[in-house]
Amino acid sequence: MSNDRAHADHTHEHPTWKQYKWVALWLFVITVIEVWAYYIPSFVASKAFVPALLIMSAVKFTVVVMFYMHLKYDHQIFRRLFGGPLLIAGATVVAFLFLFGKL
Amino acid sequence: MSTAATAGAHEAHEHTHYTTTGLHHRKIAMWAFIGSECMLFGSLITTYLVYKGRSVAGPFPHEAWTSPDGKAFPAILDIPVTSASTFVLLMSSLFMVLALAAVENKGKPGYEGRLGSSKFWLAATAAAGATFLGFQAFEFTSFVHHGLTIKTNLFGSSFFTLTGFHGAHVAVGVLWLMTMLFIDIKRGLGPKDALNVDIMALYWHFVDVVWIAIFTLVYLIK
Amino acid sequence: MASLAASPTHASAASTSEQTGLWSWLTTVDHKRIGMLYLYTALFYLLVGGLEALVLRTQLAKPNMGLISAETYNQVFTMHGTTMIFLVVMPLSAAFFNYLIPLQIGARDVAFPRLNAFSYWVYALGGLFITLPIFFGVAPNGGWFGYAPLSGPTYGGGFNMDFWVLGLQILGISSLAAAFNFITTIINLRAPGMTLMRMPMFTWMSFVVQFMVVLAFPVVTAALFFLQFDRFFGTHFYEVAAGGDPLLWQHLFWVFGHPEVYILILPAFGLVSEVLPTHSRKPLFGYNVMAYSGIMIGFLGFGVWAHHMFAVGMGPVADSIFSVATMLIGIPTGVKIFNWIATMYGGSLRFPVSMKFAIGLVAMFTIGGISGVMHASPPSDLQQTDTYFVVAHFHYVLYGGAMLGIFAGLYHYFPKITGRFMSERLGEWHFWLNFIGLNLTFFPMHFSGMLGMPRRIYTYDAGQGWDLFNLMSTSGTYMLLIAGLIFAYNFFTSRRNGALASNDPWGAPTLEWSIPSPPPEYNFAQIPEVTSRYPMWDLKAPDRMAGIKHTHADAAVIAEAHAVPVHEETERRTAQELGIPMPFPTIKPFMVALGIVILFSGLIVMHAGNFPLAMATMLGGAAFMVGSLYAWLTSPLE
Amino acid sequence: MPKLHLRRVFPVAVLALALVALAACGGDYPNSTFSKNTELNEGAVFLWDRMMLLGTIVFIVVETLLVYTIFKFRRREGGPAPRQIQGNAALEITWTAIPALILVFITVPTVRTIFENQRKAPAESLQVEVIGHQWWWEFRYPQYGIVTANELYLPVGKTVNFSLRTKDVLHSFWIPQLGGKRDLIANKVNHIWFTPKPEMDETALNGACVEYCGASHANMRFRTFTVTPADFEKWAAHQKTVALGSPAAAAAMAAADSAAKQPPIKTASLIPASSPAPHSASSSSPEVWVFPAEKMSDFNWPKTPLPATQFDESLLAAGDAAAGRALLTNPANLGKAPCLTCHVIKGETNYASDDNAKGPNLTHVGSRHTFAAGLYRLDAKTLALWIKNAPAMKPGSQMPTFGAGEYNPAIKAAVPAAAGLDDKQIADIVAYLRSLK
Ligand code: HEA
Ligand code: HEA
Ligand code: HEC
Ligand code: CUA
Ligand SMILES: [Cu+2]
Repeated sequence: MSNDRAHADHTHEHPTWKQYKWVALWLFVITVIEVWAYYIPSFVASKAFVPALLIMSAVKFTVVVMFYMHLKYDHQIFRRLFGGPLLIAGATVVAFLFLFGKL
Repeated sequence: MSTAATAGAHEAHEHTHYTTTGLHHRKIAMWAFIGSECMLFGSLITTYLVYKGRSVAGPFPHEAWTSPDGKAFPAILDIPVTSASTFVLLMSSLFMVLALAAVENKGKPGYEGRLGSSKFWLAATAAAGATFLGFQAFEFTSFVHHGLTIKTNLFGSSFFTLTGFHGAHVAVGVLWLMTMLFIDIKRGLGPKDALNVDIMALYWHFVDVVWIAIFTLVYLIK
Repeated sequence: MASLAASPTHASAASTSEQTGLWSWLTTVDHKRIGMLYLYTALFYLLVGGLEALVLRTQLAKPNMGLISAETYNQVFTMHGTTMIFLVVMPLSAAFFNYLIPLQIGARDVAFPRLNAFSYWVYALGGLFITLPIFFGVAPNGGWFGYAPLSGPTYGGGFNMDFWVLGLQILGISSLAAAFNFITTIINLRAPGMTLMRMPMFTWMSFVVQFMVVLAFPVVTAALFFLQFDRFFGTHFYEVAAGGDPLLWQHLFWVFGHPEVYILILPAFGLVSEVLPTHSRKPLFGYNVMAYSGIMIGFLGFGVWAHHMFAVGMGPVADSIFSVATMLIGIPTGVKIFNWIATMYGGSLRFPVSMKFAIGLVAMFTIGGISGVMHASPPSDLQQTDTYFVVAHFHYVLYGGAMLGIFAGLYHYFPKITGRFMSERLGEWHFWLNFIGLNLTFFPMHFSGMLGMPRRIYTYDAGQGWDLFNLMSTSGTYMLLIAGLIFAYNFFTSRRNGALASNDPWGAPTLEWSIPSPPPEYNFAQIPEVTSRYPMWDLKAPDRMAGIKHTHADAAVIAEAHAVPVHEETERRTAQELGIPMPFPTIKPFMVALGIVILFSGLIVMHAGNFPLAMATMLGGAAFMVGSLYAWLTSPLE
Repeated sequence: MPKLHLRRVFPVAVLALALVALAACGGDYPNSTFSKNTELNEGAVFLWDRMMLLGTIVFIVVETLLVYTIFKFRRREGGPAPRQIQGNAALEITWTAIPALILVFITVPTVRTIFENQRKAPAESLQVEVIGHQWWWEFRYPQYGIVTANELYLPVGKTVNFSLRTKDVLHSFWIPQLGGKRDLIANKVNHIWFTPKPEMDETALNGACVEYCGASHANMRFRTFTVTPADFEKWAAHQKTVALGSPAAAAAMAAADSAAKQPPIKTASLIPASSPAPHSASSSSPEVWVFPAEKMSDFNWPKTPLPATQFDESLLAAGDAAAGRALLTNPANLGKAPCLTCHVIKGETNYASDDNAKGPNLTHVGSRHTFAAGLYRLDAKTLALWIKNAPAMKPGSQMPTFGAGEYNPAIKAAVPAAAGLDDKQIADIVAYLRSLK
């Protein structure tokens, strides 16, 4: 992160209208699949249910952060300011679930 | 804590001052704030998950329950309704980016008319946020009618606290949006305001992202 | 950009900003004055916390003493811990953050000057909120980590813990607001040429600390909200009868609590890293590793919290993981210790009081660190936890570490802050009495602990083999009090009568020494251009810096600076004359802070059973806060 | 003022520390954690010794380097400027690697010991339930049907498996001489086990609560008696019967066979009493066996100062146990002496059961050496003062004030003279309680 003035934030490219709409469509479709999955008892009972849901929501999460919050296009400082805490928060949640016998 | 984030407004006219990165102070502060919020919601969600299935008495989120004195309580969570409100909140994020694009590109070709109007999209975002809050109010009251309050059991305590905190964040966001809309109506927002709208948008999307996690972890996973 | 040498210098010790009086302090947004406010307030609380310690120690001087009642003792030890951590060491660090960070990075102020004032006022008012109840006998009494369910409504009725829960929430707002501010400041207001790897080590450690605050405080905020809801709104988070799990509180608290201890120590590490090179006339040994080890300590600090809970029965797997993770922290910390020694090694050492305190930290912290590693081994810790051995450990790191480091910083920066030196002679006394006193107080606690004395007991029986050690500890405390009083005398008299100090009295390497002492309100007449980690040595001791690589651009700047003759300006110019825009003083941050505290006070009224008055207080406080905030946000900064 | 020199002060400081260390080795330390009285503590002491050794080495290395540097490189006027060294990768790697290596020597035995200590206790262990109360200890022996308080008997050479829980806030159970502590946590049952070594027979130890639990946390102590297995059986055989030896209890003794018929005390036992009690309850009164007082050391005897409460001591000698018993057991006196609403005395008509009693089980209170969680010596006068005004003797105590006209500091009110017990009545109660051997 030496002299970071070079990439000041007006130089970055923005996501476009078209991307915005595609993203919205993706979010919609994944949400529909999630809810749909909830109503398939055999799937809910299967081992794949929880990981599948977690993966789907992680994808939604990432998509919103990357495109709507334009982290993909923004200064790397922002990625660190967000990614670091997110990592620690995630690790802490997992640790708690382990400590309280939920994993 | 949102005061900390908003207090930055008008704090410095950065453009007249030297900055190391060329970035705006407030945007840096907002991302730091969002990082911090990850830990807050992480703690709230964790608490909900840790207490899941630990309530000594019903009602419960996903199973029906009959109290010792014979009263029957249905499973509390109403997935169809929440799916609808989740959808509304997701779409509000789309409106938000469109509002930001409209502000940034004010007057540029392709941004004429309603679909290029920041007022329209700001209003739409605020309305979607308000609708979400409406759903939540409906949800909360119906839970109370079904015998679940914040005092009923661990599920009630942790559920209402988690979703209530999220709702409070949405409410702050709606107020923020309405203030911005008010300014837009009064004097019109243009590219020079893009930063302010951008920061608000970051907040708004973050609140949406938190809901994505809550919806899956609290509502869908049994 | 001008070189350093051209910035106006000034020899008089007259106060920079001419405005004085209460109003100017209430409305100031100058980071230096806010730093002073933090400093004075925190020193006041140091006296309070110290007197509390004195009461504790006097009660424990002999077995079965009857100086104070059990209930009073419990309130005093809770307040001692809470005060020292939240009202003394954190704010003393904040005083340095405020005063030094902008000066060290070559900035005119912090990123958000008014937010900075807000942080201070929330701290000041929150401190009163949590401290005043002791005069009414209703001070918090649940220990500084407020374990549930003793802190909950069922077993901790009364107002005592209400003040604690709410007070910590208030103080958390202060710390968080300050952290966002300093993160932004350090990222965005570094002078040209100051890359992250050229930042002074104090700024580096502060940077790490701000991230730790940002990550740790939300967790305790959540934990405190749960407790607050239990106490005021009848939820069941920690209520045993409803199935609540007391361990949830413990885990959440320590996820905050452990990083918190590094929040307390890292600024002191930073200060020492400024003092040692200056008085050794050598650069900091292994700068990069010092920075990385700070980051490492901060990062690892988030993965070890459960070492405070080895006695709760987490199971062998969790015990092992947390044990090993904890010990790992010894490695980066050890690196720091050795690098400090290596900094001095081969140097040309001078021993003003600040240097003595800095060396004191290296020597004493090591003791506390080693006992920390002993705690980290669960089978052994089960014999230590909740005994005086722990008390010994954390006072060695807190008093022997954080406080000694802060004293080092105070002596070192006093000339910069006031334009005058503190008396070295009194300082010597302060140091030696402290050094002996702290060992006399805390070393015997290792023994009383390992010989079976539990902590948090207001009395103990005769014949348990602890009498001698307790007597030693108590007498040491009186020595510390005398040392403290000498310090206070020295501090106040030197401000007015101390020998005059030049801009750079110690021959230090960093930017803050390039400007007058005390600095003008705008700090730097011109934003300096930074040419290396040691910009001042580049100019003043070029031979010393010969072996250090400079880029061509940096070398050119230095050469240019040497070409310009250094001129001392006799007349101090005002910001206006120089055309530097300064932020307006404003009362609004104070008002917002006041609104927040009123808002929280409403809950106390609610507990008192007066619901209408409670609602009125809370709504009034909220309205006052929102109104002031709105006024703040709509008024221009400068 | 004298100029203090490091040169002069440092040796003094070292000397002082050495003196403290010496003092620690010389004295009499009844609660030392360094004993090897159980396998549990042997593990802890092994780790301690190793860490102490390595820690001392680290300490000496650091402080020696520091002191050497300070003296060697003091500034000499006109001396050469120091060499400007930015760092040294090899050195820095060394002092990263060596501590890491040292830590390996600590972590490996640590983890091994953790897993060793937390194995399941052997099935044939003696089971003891420890229940924490604000601010006293309840001990149950489910295999024997014994419920007692504040004095713990353990047979040597036999593994004891404690299961720990609490009735209210958190506490922590600790006998320093026997090993590390374990917290008592609401909504959780904790375990710890160890085996007192055979040479520990006839030893009396002090224990304490080490988790802050409110007003009288400091006063939540207890005594542990490690005795031979034979003595333990004697003690247990006696404890599980109703109290003996008192003339007043004679009536109760008559019901001794009915005691056999009586279902065993209903205790919500955590551990199924799988192995039958070694001695089944018999109506033939076993002899009274308690830990001999003369075997207790000075430090076992509480020295808590007595309160200012007045008591007419001449009444004590004349205390009438039968009258005392009547006061407690006759429902007509429930208003004045509601003792059995909070305490259980086996064999009497109790208003409380072991599971909801607020106070300690008093069945064999007369056979204890100390009471009120090890705070006082159990003698007639102290007991009388206690009944008269317990909160004055133990801050926050949940046992109310009973003495007529006495001021109860807990509720900041005096007991109305008519509603309280007078000294004579208290003396009678004391006589009865003391007869409950
Ligand atoms: C400034 C604050 C501070 C600091 C820096 C530390 C540093 C450390 N602490 Fe401490 N700690 C506290 C403040 C602090 N602590 C407080 C306040 C409590 C009690 C809270 C309460 O209960 O009220 C506590 C309690 C505490 C416990 C819980 C004890 C118990 O309650 O049972 C433990 C257990 O592992 C622990 C461990 C450590 C360790 C391993 C370090 C390490 O970071 C230390 C690392 C340093 C060194 C090791 C020395 C230098 C290194 C070398 C010279 C290299 C060579 C060394 C080796 C190879 C060993 N601490
Ligand atoms: C930074 C933190 C810090 C500091 C500096 C101290 C300092 C001291 N502490 Fe502290 N202590 C804690 C943090 C700290 N403590 C914590 C967290 C606990 C645990 C609480 C709990 O269990 O909940 C604790 C508990 C604790 C106990 C255990 C209580 C118990 O368990 O029952 C004891 C007992 O001896 C004690 C003693 C002391 C003493 C003698 C000092 C001395 O070093 C104090 C010396 C200072 C002075 C005597 C004041 C000197 C005056 C000045 C310097 C004046 C300057 C003023 C101006 C210029 C205006 N402390
Ligand atoms: C409201 C409940 C309550 C009532 C009524 C009560 N006690 Fe207690 N008693 C307690 C509690 C609780 C303790 C434990 C106090 C402590 O050690 O902190 C106790 C302790 C004792 C002890 C000490 C036991 C031991 O081994 O430590 C004796 C003896 C005693 N009570 C006798 C009496 C007598 C006699 C009466 C009736 C006059 C009585 N109690 C009525 C609650 C009660
Ligand atoms: Cu029980 Cu402390
Ligand atoms: Cu810790």
